[in-house]
Amino acid sequence: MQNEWLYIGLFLVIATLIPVAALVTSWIVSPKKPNPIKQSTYECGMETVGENWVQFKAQYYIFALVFLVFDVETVFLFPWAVSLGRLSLFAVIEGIVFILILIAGLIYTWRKGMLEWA
Amino acid sequence: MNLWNDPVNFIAHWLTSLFVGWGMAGWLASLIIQLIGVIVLILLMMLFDIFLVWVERKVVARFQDRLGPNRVGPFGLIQPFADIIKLLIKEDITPDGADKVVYNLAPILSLMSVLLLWAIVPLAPVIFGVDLNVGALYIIAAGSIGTLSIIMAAWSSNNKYALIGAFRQVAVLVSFEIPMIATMLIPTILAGSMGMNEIVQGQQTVWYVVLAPIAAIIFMIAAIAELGRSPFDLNEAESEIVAGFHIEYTGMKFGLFYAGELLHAFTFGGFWAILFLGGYHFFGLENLGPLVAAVILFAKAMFGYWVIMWIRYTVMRMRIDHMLAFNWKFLTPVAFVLLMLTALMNTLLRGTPSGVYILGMFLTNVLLGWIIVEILRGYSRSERQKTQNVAPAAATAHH
Amino acid sequence: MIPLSWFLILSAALFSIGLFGVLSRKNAVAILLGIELMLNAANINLVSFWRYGDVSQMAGQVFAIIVFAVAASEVAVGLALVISVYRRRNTVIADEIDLMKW
Amino acid sequence: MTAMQIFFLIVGLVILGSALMVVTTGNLIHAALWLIVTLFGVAVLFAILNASFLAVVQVVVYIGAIAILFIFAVMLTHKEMRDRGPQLNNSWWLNAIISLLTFGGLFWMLQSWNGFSKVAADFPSSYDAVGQLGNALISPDAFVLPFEVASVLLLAALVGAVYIAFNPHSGDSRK
Repeated sequence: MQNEWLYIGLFLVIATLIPVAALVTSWIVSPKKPNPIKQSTYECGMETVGENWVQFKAQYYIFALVFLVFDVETVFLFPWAVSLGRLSLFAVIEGIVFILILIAGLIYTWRKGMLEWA
Repeated sequence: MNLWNDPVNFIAHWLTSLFVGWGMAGWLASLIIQLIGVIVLILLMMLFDIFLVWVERKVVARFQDRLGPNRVGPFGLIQPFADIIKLLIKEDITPDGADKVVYNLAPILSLMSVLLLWAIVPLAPVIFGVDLNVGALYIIAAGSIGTLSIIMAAWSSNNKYALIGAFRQVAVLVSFEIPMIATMLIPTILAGSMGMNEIVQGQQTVWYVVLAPIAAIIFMIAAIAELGRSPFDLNEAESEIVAGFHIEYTGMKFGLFYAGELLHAFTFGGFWAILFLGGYHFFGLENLGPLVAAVILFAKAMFGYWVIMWIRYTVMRMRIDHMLAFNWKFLTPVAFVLLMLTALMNTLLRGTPSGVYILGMFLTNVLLGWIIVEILRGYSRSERQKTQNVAPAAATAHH
Repeated sequence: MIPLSWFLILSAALFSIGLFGVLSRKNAVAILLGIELMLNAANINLVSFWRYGDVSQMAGQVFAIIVFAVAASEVAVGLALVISVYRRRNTVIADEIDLMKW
Repeated sequence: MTAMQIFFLIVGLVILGSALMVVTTGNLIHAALWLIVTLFGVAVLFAILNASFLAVVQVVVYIGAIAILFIFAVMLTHKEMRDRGPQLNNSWWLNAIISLLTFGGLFWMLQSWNGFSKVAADFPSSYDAVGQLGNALISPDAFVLPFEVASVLLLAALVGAVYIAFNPHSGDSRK
């Protein structure tokens, strides 16, 4: 148990060090001649207008919101799925009720027109 | 135990006795051996990643009726190394107004999140990093770090296009994560475990693609969306927002994003093989030895990667509203209905002979597929009628 | 092995930091960030009690899972409220949202 | 002091340091990113406590969903993304004292409890915690009711949040 996470921890460290090593190598060998034009924001040659801040569509937020709820609920199904082989039919029905409640939320948002890209 | 039957443990044992022979403490020796294992695995994957650059360029060239790289080395095999040298010696430009720390952290996180996935891949019955009992969720967890790196890259580079690209990409990533998690639940149900090793071992007799073909298809679609590849490559729609979230990245930092993307595609091909195509099983051929099993898994992963490329270079880009509607109104409900059916049938058919079980699961999928096709046909018929009724009216209004 | 007290002290400290954030921040989104810290402190406690008590009693883990659900709901509704207020009053500073004060 | 304890102290320092950054930093996006560091640290703590399922769920739910939602919300409610200036209200020193008193009170209370410096028994190596959790969540004499109620709670949250934030009839003054 402990060893598994130790291994993942080692993996995390090495998987971070490899890209860092690549960046450091590049930083050592690459030329560095900064100038204002080069460092300006790249918008295909156009002059940048205004702040980089753009008011983005609230629709993106809706999808993130719906995702959050679905993500949490689907993740909760994993323990149920793991022990499903040992469970009675009653327990399986409980899980199905859980999924049906989840689908009710989807139908509500669908009916409300929140899934349209209006 | 010999080198052929169990290479990793054989070498590990040999190294342990060597290190302890030098007077090293037991726990330090095992730690160093694990570290060596990790470094070897990651370096192997990075080398393979370089090879993938060549594969991708060669295959896209063939799809587009070109030759692809063929100058540097035999069949252009040395080309990716030339690419890397080019990326290394390119000037690294950080735009004004960029948030330096976050800007530099994003490409590192991007590649790291992909490399992390290889910790749980079972290459063979005895060659695997770690048999984590929450493997399926671990894949999702690593993916969420990837999502984070995209937002970080876009926000820190202080560029409108980058931000728009990232919003699109993140909306797509999070949306398609739901059917992906739901279809990952199906092998979990069938194997009774989230661990990758047990899922592969559960496919000894029959691959899960037979028991759950629809889940395999949905997983593949969701994986392509997670990868941000065509037809779901809105994040980098060249004609609109140039390159999406990594527009400001140059040199090696861009290289890291690119390497991460390629390796990610291959890795998802690998997970497709593990979850649905039987992992290292291939009609008993894997019993010849662990190295053969690893080759089988790589071949299957390569097949998955090829399918991803095939779709990428054949299908055109979708519009974002179509894409999200496709996910929320089609893929997600289908995935959940399939999940409920699988759970129910798995319990009802428990205890029956394996032939009946396999046939029952397969027929359930066929039935569901048929119902889906009928619903889609009805929907498209009503849509067609709608447009036929509207079109003449619009035509008269023009006159 | 680590004694239970270490986990409890860490969680108490995290809870206090979260409390400070909730009380002192002006921005409503930042207040929600503080609440997340407090919920996490509670989760550390629940899981460490599970581990240091009887491992076969899953109550600690189940509680932690319910806390995840509560945190997700709280973030969803809380941020929706903040965005709703922002769209009408054009501010996210908690002190300026005072129409109900009088 | 064992290697485990040193590791715990490092993780604890990271958690508390990043939590302090969450509540004090001026840039809200940075605050959200620091929150992610804290959450990741807590996930590592869960892994130390042998709760692998919760460790992974912590990353999936908090980092993968909640933090993303926070960043989206910050971007939706900010006109300029890099605002400076005081982020704390005027009575922050009073609040700091309250927080310290809370910590002191909790510490005092815990210290007077006799199980305070308990040491855990070894984790049974073949213990299937995830399967046990599944059984506990679904068996009628354990937690099936909280499990289903959690689902209803999330449904209510979804309905409420969607209704509050984007009800077209609630008079969006800027439309």
